[in-house]
Amino acid sequence: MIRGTIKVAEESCKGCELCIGACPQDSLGLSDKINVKGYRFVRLVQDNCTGCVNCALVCPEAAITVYRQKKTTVKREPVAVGV
Amino acid sequence: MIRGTIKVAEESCKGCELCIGACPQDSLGLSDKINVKGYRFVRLVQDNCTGCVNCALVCPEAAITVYRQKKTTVKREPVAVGV
Amino acid sequence: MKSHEIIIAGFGGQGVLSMGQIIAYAAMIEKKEASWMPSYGPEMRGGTANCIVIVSESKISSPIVSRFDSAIVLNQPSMEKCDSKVKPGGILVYEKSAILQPPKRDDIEVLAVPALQEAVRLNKKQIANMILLGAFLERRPIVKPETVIEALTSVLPERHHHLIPLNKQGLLLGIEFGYSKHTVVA
Amino acid sequence: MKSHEIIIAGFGGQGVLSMGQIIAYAAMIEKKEASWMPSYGPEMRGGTANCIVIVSESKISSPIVSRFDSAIVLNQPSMEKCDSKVKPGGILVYEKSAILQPPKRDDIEVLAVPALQEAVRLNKKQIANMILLGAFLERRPIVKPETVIEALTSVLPERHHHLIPLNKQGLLLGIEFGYSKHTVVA
Amino acid sequence: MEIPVATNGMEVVYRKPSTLTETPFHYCPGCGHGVAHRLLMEVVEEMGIQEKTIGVAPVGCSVFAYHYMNIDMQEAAHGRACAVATGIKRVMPDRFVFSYQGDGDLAAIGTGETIHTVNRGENILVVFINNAIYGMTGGQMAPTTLLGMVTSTTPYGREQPVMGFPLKITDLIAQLPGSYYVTRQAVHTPATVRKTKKAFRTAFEYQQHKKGTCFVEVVSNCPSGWKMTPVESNEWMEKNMFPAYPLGDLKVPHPILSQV
Amino acid sequence: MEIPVATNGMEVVYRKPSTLTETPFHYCPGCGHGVAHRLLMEVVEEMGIQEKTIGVAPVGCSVFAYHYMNIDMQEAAHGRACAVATGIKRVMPDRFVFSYQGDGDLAAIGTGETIHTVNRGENILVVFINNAIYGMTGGQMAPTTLLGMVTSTTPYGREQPVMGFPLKITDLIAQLPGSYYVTRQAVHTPATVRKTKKAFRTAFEYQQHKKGTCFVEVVSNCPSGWKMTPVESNEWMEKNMFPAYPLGDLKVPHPILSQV
Amino acid sequence: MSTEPEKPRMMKGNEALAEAAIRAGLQAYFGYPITPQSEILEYFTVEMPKRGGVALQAESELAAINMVYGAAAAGARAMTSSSSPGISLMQEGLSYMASAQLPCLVVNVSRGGPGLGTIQPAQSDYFQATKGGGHGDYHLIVLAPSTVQEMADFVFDAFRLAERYRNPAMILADGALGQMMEKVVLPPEGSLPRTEKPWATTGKPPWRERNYITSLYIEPDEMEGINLQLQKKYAEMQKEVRYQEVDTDDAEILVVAFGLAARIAQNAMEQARERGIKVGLLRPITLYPFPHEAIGNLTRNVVSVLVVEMNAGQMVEDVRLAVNGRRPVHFKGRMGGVIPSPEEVLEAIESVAESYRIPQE
Amino acid sequence: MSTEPEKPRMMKGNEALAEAAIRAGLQAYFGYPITPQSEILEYFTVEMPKRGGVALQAESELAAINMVYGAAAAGARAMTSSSSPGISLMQEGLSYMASAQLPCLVVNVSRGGPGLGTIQPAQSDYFQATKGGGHGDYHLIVLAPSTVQEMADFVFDAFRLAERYRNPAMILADGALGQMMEKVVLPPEGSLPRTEKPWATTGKPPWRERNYITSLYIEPDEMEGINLQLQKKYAEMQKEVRYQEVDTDDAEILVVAFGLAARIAQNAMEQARERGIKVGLLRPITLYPFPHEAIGNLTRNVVSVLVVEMNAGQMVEDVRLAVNGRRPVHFKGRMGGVIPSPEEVLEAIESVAESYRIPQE
Ligand SMILES: Cc1ncc(C[n+]2csc(CCOP(=O)(O)OP(=O)(O)O)c2C)c(N)n1
Ligand SMILES: Cc1ncc(C[n+]2csc(CCOP(=O)(O)OP(=O)(O)O)c2C)c(N)n1
Ligand code: SF4
Ligand code: SF4
Ligand code: SF4
Ligand code: SF4
Ligand code: SF4
Ligand code: SF4
Ligand SMILES: [Mg+2]
Ligand SMILES: [Mg+2]
Repeated sequence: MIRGTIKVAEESCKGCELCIGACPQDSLGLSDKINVKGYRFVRLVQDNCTGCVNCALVCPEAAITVYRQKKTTVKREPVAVGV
Repeated sequence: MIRGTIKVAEESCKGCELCIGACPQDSLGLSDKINVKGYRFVRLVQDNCTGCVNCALVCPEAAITVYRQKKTTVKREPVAVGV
Repeated sequence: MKSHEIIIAGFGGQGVLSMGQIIAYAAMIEKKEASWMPSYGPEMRGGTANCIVIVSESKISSPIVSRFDSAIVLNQPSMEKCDSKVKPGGILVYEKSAILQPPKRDDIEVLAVPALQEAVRLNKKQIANMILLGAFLERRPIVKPETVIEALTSVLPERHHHLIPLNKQGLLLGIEFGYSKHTVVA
Repeated sequence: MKSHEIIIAGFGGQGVLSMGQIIAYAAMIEKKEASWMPSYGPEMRGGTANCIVIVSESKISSPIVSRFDSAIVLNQPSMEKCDSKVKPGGILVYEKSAILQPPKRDDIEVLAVPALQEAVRLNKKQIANMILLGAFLERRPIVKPETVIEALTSVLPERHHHLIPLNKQGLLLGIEFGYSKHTVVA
Repeated sequence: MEIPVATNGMEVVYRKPSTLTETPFHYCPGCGHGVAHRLLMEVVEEMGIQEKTIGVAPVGCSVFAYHYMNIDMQEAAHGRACAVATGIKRVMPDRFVFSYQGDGDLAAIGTGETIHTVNRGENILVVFINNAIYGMTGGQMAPTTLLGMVTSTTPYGREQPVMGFPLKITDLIAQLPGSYYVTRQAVHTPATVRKTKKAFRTAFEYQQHKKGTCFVEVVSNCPSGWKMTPVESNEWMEKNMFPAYPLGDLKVPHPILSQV
Repeated sequence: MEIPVATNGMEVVYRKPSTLTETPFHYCPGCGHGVAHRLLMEVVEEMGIQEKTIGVAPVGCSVFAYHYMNIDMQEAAHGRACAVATGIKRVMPDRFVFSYQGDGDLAAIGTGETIHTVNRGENILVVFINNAIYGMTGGQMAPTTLLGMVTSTTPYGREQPVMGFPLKITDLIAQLPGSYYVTRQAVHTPATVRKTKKAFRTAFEYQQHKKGTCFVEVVSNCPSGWKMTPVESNEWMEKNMFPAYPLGDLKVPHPILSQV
Repeated sequence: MSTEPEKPRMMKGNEALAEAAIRAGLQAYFGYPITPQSEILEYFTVEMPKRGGVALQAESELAAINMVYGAAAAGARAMTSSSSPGISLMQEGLSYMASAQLPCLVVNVSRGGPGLGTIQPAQSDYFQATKGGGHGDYHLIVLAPSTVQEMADFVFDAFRLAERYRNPAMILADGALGQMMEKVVLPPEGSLPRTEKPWATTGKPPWRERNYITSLYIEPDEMEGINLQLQKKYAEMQKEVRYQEVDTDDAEILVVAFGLAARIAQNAMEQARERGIKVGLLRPITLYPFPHEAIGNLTRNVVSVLVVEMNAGQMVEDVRLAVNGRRPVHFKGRMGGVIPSPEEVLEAIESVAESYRIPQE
Repeated sequence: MSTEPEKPRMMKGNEALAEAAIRAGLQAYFGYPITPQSEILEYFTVEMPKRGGVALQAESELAAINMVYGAAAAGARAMTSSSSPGISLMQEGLSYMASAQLPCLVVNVSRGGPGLGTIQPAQSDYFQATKGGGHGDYHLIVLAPSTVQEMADFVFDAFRLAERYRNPAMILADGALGQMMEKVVLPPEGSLPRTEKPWATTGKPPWRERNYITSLYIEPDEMEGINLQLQKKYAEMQKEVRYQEVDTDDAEILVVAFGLAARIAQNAMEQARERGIKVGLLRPITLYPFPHEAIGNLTRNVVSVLVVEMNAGQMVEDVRLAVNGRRPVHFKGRMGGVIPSPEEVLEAIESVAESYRIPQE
């Protein structure tokens, strides 16, 4: 399994939960904390993210940055991946 | 041959000649006289009109009244004829 | 002449508007002030057309006036409109063949010009309006005939310049006619 | 009381607008003048909502004012906006659980109400705003609690009338809370 | 030669309908507007609905339609005839309401109103006179002007990259669920005249039965704008307009539905 | 549970594009506008055309698009984005010009401008966000509102006899000779997001090669206007919007032509 | 229709206006959403189907005003509403309706401009409303409410005047008046009788000539005739002028303000009187016809005039024309959706008072 | 571009204006046909393709003004033209452009209204042009030519002012000026330098922040800021005021008229002087900014003022505001496309003279 992770810009997240549904790994969940805008933001709830970018693709706030384990063989442009 | 005739409202006619082209009998032609609007108006030039209404149908000025020999058998509304 | 106000009226296609333009151009060439104002009424083409030309020694105020020193009339409907608008002492020049009822005013000069007939005689229908213009200018020398010829070069598009001699002929014919009739004051 | 100006602010969905309406209605029932002015700013739903309520003995001039006698605040962003707009000597009532940084002003009365906590305790989340309202009205008796209950009948659509007893309960709870804290002046 | 006209023993088989006023048309010689006016009014006369018909005139050469049609009429602002007709129909749903519009009016400035009126299925008749030019203002390009066609605003012929394609608005109209009957006709020959009249009648009958919007395009001429004689203009129209705007029905109800 | 985020040894495979500003979107939680904005700007970033792109924002929820998109932009009057884009493109034909419009903006008040811009084949990209409602003004009926759908101006559900049919404007657009590439997409799942981004890219590439108008409809949600949670709104959209507005290409150039 | 007297209700200005319109016998409403007045359209879409009238969301403001044209010309009591940018789009239509002499009601719940501006309340459409934002010499009848009660009441007045003079009428309100709730007693349904409209296009019966509605008179003489007719009508309308005076008897400073601004000014005035400054208020209720005479008369007794508006100074021109140089006319305005506070108006009053050194008792 | 001095030509006002615009470096024209100005559009469709500019017949006036918005905001010298009803349709767009501070030229070759009206010349769009027919507090720069020469010249002035102040400018002519031919010496091509437009949306290079053009400022305070900026600009613009005085030195009656009406008034004035009535003429050339001060100053020396307009009395309000009650202001107007004759203006002058018993020498 490829290893990945994500970072959520907590102050941008509006807790819409669309990323949660889009994650094939069920890695995401809402935090119990709320941000200044009053939203419960999203965070990883399992350590099984594969870096598939699905969550980031559907995020309306562009709040998610996705990281993935470097493959040593193939080189790719950071942003164009998977889209 | 059915006998018919037409009357042209000379002051309405604008000499567009469309009726002339539409007459299957070549019954129509432009007068040498001009009306007050400055147009040479149309008149019968042959006595062979059949009352087919073609000329009236295409006249943009509604300037032509068409008459036709009465048929004794069929009765019809004056205006609806042939249209 | 301080200011001379002319209306020219007839059917579209009779050259009414260009007659007016020629006078205005000629006036400009002679360093006079001139304005030309076409009617832009509701009538579609095929209806009547007219223009008002004012030639003046000084700046022209309104380009639209309602009473005229001169009228050149090319059809019956226009006659009915223009007739009464000529100032007493003014002139009304008209195309003879087009007018059924000549004006009955006795306080203006009336000149019937058989321009179309003359033009047809010469087999040059299109110069009828120049004949009218010539006759008019002979009676009211607002601009010089030479300048009119010069003006033609500006008014006519390049591709029609070969017609200038013809137009000149028409103009001269009209001048002659106007001269010969100069006693006929109605 | 000549005129009392209140701002109520929070997130949409917290019942901010209807709290204001209830006060206005109650004032009307008590034959006072009242105006209610919602904010209709650019923010989409999900953003903040607020309304200004003015209750007065005489005709109300501007329904929008920028300084308030009282503020009822239901979230942090609103706290930042409202805090400074309360007139000295005024009161600021707020939902305790929603506020991270309570106001630091010492020239106004500040009352933190754990309304949500109380409501959750009773398993009736929706009465939190009535608790706040009760607490506020206990400190500033602009309208009578009885009239508030009466007003509810007008504000709530028919199909929600069965909720009136519940709301009443919330209101009384709030009054109690307000009374018990009446010495706590920040 | 003067042919004597004797009408004794004869009956009138065609006359100007009583639903046209005595006012002579101001249209140029040979212009199709006159024929379209007459046919519409013949249908109103024949259906006996003069009392129940309200027309809307556009801004365009037919702006004075109310001087000719002997029915109650309203003159709409340029492009808004469909909106005006909607206003009328909504408050008088039992009246026969039609708008009569040129291509500039209906398909340029009025595009929005036209499309939305039809899309609502407003129960009116829209008569659309397509002469591929702005007649009234002196021959400028219309939305329906053909590619290559010279007008006073396409002096080098209409070119797509500058002035776009001819807009086949009737084709769009036929796509809309609100249109019930959409047809394209002409008025330059006895045969086309008969068909157009039939189309008007059909449209009014559908209106009576509240079927939705009926849309009758009349491909027509503009001898003045095209700078041709009337006879030439009709020939040019057949040769150039009809291939681009082929005559015929674009949308007709299923035979069962059309049992009005 | 707090999951530690360690990124050592990892590379960024998705991040907010640099062509978006730092300003957070004002959109409601879950609103598709944000995704559409991001995709458009990703394409601009990837094609390296930030310097040559000029956008036109509408009046609608996306009225503030210029606060988010880090490119030169103009805010158009309600419905006029296509006309504004035409004005820009005509004087700067080598720039990439797009308009971004909601259904009210593009298909109600702007119908005329939309149709004529496309019919001229104006060499721009039109992005059309169809959420079947007026988001910005608080949930009124849009031209694309479905029959039976409750909005604040169709409180009993949209009924055709009163408020007309849903307007499938993209279908009309595809009919026009000026449109080159017309497609209908969505932005609610990873797969649809990928396709929409592809569509934007394709459109910009066609624009580069002066192919005419490209038109990308994005069927989207409006959780607030529809009064649903974001997740519900997407479900509702799939169930109700997609049958009426099926996703897919409506017009694609012949493979040979599309060799851009 | 109950015979009980109406009970007071708390209503939004927009809704009170819409309900009043239905009670005033409105037959057709056509409109397009725009903040801050979409509630009017929304109210009608809820109520009209139940109460037998037409409520149609048009595809644009242009379509809406022209639908009103059609309906009004067919004899119906018809209206539309919008806010500033939408009203700008209606200018051609309004000019047509004024020319064709069609009665109707247009409501402008205006907001701060120019351009897309802001959605907050403003009075910067005064010129557009009163001078004629469209082309040609025409006027709308313009009423300016200042309370929710007047939002309701003026619908009746507007229709009454519109039909009496065959002229479009406008209610010029602002966003605050539209959005706020206040006590209102609604006028009873059916209390506005229908007007005979023999000119309406309802279908030509055999016994009358056809009716046609037009604004086209191609001959200038004819068109001037129409204009003379309009001007005569406008002259007659002057008798409909309405305004409210508060404490003008002994006033030394006259404040002139309309709509919401007048309420704020009145508050300021009361405060000023407490400080011994003798201030009176004149609130024009009809902005067209404008109370020129009343202001002219009043200014004979005052030292100075202060105009307060939520704009850059528009009505102040009409006040100056009324005062005609007899007294200095000062102006206090806020723009772009900012509502002046009573305090700043008070300040303006005080500075006017000071400059003329009115002794403060 | 020849270096020979231009020869005078006879040209229609509409064509002179269009040719002048090309010489003024016009980059894009968008318009829709309407009498009496379609020649402008037609001229551009002939010439622009040859001379490297854009000429597009839009689908409507609404589209046209918004195309101008787009082109102007992208930094191009852009214009549109129309006549009264078409200009009414542009009011929203003009308000937007004024708010977004976009320079452009809008030409109104106006005709008699209201409504569809007549196609004959009129001046009844004065209010619309000068007060702002659209919503919000804004002004156009308005120039009123009175000769074909000025139809050409003012295009240069209009663009110069528009770009200097980042504000839309209008040339308010009338049908007669558009249709008539007169002598004109055209200004040389290329004589109007391009203005730097760092605010234009031309594509964001890395070295500057993005440019965006908007008129939306949702916070009232911000929107008021924009308004204050606009008002400041309008105040500055006052120095651009232009007018023509004829024989005002010894005038006892001051006639004020603009455009075509001023020519007629001048003729009347000359006749009046022949009869010994001392009349002077002030012709406002900029209608906005309006020559308030000049008129104010002049009226100190005259007995009375007469305003002549081809409308029901619009500019007369501005004259009254300028005169501010110091002298009586009379009005003579014709409406609906009727052009007053010099004789009737003379009559009006005489009756004014009589009522003040100015001794006729
Ligand atoms: C708002 C507005 N714009 C433009 C015009 C000028 N105008 C009058 S008729 C017309 C177009 C006429 O063309 P069309 O609709 O095709 O009718 P046709 O004359 O060809 O029958 C135009 C542009 C106008 N009267 N009003
Ligand atoms: C001329 C004009 N009319 C109306 C409005 C009000 N208005 C603002 S946005 C909008 C519609 C928004 O709907 P849509 O275009 O579908 O965009 P969405 O908000 O759904 O993204 C309306 C009617 C306006 N600003 N200007
Ligand atoms: S990158 Fe993929 S696996 Fe990781 S959180 Fe996002 S959707 Fe889940
Ligand atoms: S999709 Fe984005 S905004 Fe929505 S919950 Fe996930 S991170 Fe937050
Ligand atoms: S009725 Fe027929 S035959 Fe007689 S003139 Fe007319 S077209 Fe010819
Ligand atoms: S068709 Fe009519 S108008 Fe034309 S020539 Fe014949 S009779 Fe005259
Ligand atoms: S201009 Fe054309 S459309 Fe108009 S009346 Fe003449 S021929 Fe007919
Ligand atoms: S109102 Fe609807 S369209 Fe607008 S931001 Fe909210 S969810 Fe999106
Ligand atoms: Mg046409
Ligand atoms: Mg939408």
